Amino acid sequence: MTQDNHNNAYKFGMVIDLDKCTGCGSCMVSCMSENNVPFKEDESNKRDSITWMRVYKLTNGKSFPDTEIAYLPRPCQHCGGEGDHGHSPCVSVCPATATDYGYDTGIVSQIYTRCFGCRYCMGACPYHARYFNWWDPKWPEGMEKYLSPDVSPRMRGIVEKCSFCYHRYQAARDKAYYHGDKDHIKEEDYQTACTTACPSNAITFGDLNNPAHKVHQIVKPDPHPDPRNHHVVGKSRNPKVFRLLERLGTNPKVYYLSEREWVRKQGDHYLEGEWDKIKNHHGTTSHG
Amino acid sequence: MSELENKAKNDSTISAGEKIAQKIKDDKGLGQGVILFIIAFVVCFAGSTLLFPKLLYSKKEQPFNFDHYLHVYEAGDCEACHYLREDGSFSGIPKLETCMECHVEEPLGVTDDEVVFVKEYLAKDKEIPWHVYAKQPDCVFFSHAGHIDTGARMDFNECHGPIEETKTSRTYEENRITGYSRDIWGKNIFGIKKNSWDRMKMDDCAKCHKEETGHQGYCFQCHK
Amino acid sequence: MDSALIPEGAKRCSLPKFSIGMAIVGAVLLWGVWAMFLCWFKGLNQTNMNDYYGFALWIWADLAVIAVGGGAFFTGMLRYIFNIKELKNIINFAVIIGFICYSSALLILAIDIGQPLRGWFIFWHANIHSMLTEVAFCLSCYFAVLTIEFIPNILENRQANKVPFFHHLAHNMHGIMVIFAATGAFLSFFHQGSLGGVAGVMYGRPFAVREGLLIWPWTFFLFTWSAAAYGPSFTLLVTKMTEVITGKKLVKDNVVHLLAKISGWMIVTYIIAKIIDTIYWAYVTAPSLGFKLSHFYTDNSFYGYWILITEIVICGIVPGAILVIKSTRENPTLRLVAIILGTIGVCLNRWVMVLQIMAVPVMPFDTWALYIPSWQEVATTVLPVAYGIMLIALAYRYLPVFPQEKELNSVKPITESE
Amino acid sequence: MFPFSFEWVWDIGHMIFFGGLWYAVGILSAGMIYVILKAAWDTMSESINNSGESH
Repeated sequence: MTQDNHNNAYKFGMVIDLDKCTGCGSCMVSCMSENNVPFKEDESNKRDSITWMRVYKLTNGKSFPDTEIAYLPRPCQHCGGEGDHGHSPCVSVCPATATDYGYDTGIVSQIYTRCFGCRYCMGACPYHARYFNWWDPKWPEGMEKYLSPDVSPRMRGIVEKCSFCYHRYQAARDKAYYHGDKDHIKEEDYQTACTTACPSNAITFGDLNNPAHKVHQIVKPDPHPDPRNHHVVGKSRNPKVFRLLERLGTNPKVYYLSEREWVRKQGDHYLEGEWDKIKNHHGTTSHG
Repeated sequence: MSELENKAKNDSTISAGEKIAQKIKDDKGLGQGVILFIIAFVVCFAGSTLLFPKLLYSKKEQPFNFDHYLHVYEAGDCEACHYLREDGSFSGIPKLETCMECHVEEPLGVTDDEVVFVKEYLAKDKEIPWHVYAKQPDCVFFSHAGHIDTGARMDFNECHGPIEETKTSRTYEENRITGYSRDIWGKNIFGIKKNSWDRMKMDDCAKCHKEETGHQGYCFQCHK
Repeated sequence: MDSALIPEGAKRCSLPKFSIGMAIVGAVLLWGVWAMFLCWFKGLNQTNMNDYYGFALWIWADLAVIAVGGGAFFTGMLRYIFNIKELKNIINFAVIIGFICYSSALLILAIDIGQPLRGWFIFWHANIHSMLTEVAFCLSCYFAVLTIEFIPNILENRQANKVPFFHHLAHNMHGIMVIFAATGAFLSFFHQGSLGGVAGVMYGRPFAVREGLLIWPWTFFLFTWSAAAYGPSFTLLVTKMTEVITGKKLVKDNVVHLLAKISGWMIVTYIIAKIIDTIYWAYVTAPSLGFKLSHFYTDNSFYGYWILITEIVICGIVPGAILVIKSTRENPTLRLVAIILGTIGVCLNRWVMVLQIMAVPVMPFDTWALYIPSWQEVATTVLPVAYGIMLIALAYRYLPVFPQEKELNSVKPITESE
Repeated sequence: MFPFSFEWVWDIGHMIFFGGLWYAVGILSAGMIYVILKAAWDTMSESINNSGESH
């Protein structure tokens, strides 16, 4: 990767349409099988089982007949950190450099052979996107043969998380090299497992920096810092699009889309009366 | 009363420092001590440089000998067997199918190795379990497409050495603790490198990346 | 039987009695060691930690022992750098307590990590931007300082001191102790602070995050300050406990009063800073992220406002006031109450800054996370306590820890002691 | 940790952090070496003096 590549780097991101999501869990299953996620003998305790992609259930809190439900799939948010400089909450705290921010892709890595399991990154991540291997990885007999050779299985005592199916990016880059255009990975050549598995097409994945990509067209990210909070960069100019806990300044690359106001309001915390002032505020310019 | 004490008594005007120097000089045991130290040092040094690698690495022979020199001559070039597929992935070591493109059910030569090949693998339609010298640990992603003609235009000798000139397959050595090929850590126990292909650790990759691209790379560039 | 080892002129209990006491504590120690090996060989699934609650009871113990172990560096600094002569009568004991605390802390860290054999990565592959890296480096170095400070005291053992080399070594080490103490103070300042920074830099966690100065959040300074304030209180508490158990007076009142006074003023200044920090966080930092204070303290069964009040008022303002006012400070009962409250206060602060952070939900649709430690966690947390008791007992029995002991106990024979 | 390790960069952060660290380690080890050598010296000169005076 050359230095000049830094300038026209990719910034891979995702937008999930929560109005299309049915909560079927296909994204979770496809993610687990794509990324060699091991099984636990007893999966009933969800607080120590590994789910890189996890679907949360949201309700509007009203009683019947006004009850409404929404499902929110949560992969690793691949935070750009305060000011989008790459100091993600987890990357900046890792004592052994087992996780870093790829300035060429915007993807937060996790190197299993380097991690020694201090779990500081898990404490720092507000999205609970990081998972610890409490047990030795185990698969039902014979199933090891079906593991993907492109994804390294993890050992006990280390942290793992969603990588935006980075091995698929590596494969796409190889293909681009073969066809002599290494700097332009096609949108269809790099799609995550959850994106391709979603039966209702709720997930869109691509390069947020590339106006030709669908994800850019939906999100319309504002490249300038939010004038009200300089830690926030890349706010969506689409009024229906929000990010989780945007005000913390973590600058996630996973966006959510919903027509429903109560769903959008659940993306962050608001003091009394704040939501009404904030809800109509989006990126600095309306044309994008 | 010892000899030392006598000396000290007789010559009480000299300083403490001179006395100690004298004490050391007079100590006949010192010579033996030095010799013992040197012997111990040599034993430990030889043990660590000669014995330790033997203990650390297990030796494995290839299923049968493979003559790269002959095959390059017969097949024309390396790409006949090791090539990039259209999706950019690397074919690696050829499967039996590729061998059979030439070895059509009958031997082409008369060597013992070819007999093994035909009887044990070709006749039984069984893949040959080669030990891969250059195999990287499981956590490593290596892109051939990014390094050869399609990418950085490196010569494969730079990493694999002059393998096309070899007529025999050398013994494969495996690290008993990690299970990695010895080619990764390098032959020299002190890590001294004479050729670019002597060693293939992360630092070696990073050094070249730094020189060629100005950046040693983010983790995911080479890890999976 | 072992009278040749016991400091000259000191009365100690009989060896069988001592051995029985040690055996009882040793049994507890072995229980902890067993749990420790379970964690090492079977992994952290032996604990009740989970992905929501990734820090265990023992991490709180780790932070707490480091905080109360702060007495060693602060007393050392006052004794050797500011040259407060009276403190030489308690410095040995402060160093031993510090040594116990820091060796325990390192042991706990070795149990806590998921891949203990890779523990050296934190040094070798250090990410200098992580507060934890700074903690690891300074903690290890400061432990070396404490060992260096402890060695002369060991060498002053009656038999060891007969060896001329040891005698000279102890003497020479005393001679340049000011250099070691200064280095120790420097290292302590940073690692106590970095432990505070560990929480303060987690900007994804509004309960923990603090604004600050340059790269250091305010918690950095608050942790250093609180360790220096409450550490001497803990030193006094352990001294008092030792005095009760041995049935002897070991340190003169003027020394105790001096250290209590210093601790008191440090607590008062600290608690003022802590109150300002809490108010700023509650009314500026958290609301700017959309959080009300009540978000952190209601809607759960354990973490209520009581914890904030206990930490700041009952275990902060109260002990501070008692130790600052001369009449209450010199009242033994009130002083004891103050140093007990102070020790609880700093331990509670560490609990809040490491475990409550894990419990508070951040995503609006998320839930509180509470956990109950498994017996393995309890055992490994008790382990350092048992180890500490044994080491103090051994040190007290065989080393001249308290220079004033002989003088204070020469008149009348004292009751048997451990 | 060392200038030859993968993570090392010659920037101000590394220089301050490891500068402080190696400075502290240097003082501690130099202090200990000095003290041990001085104790050895004292022991030797004392034993020589004592043996001289004992007769």
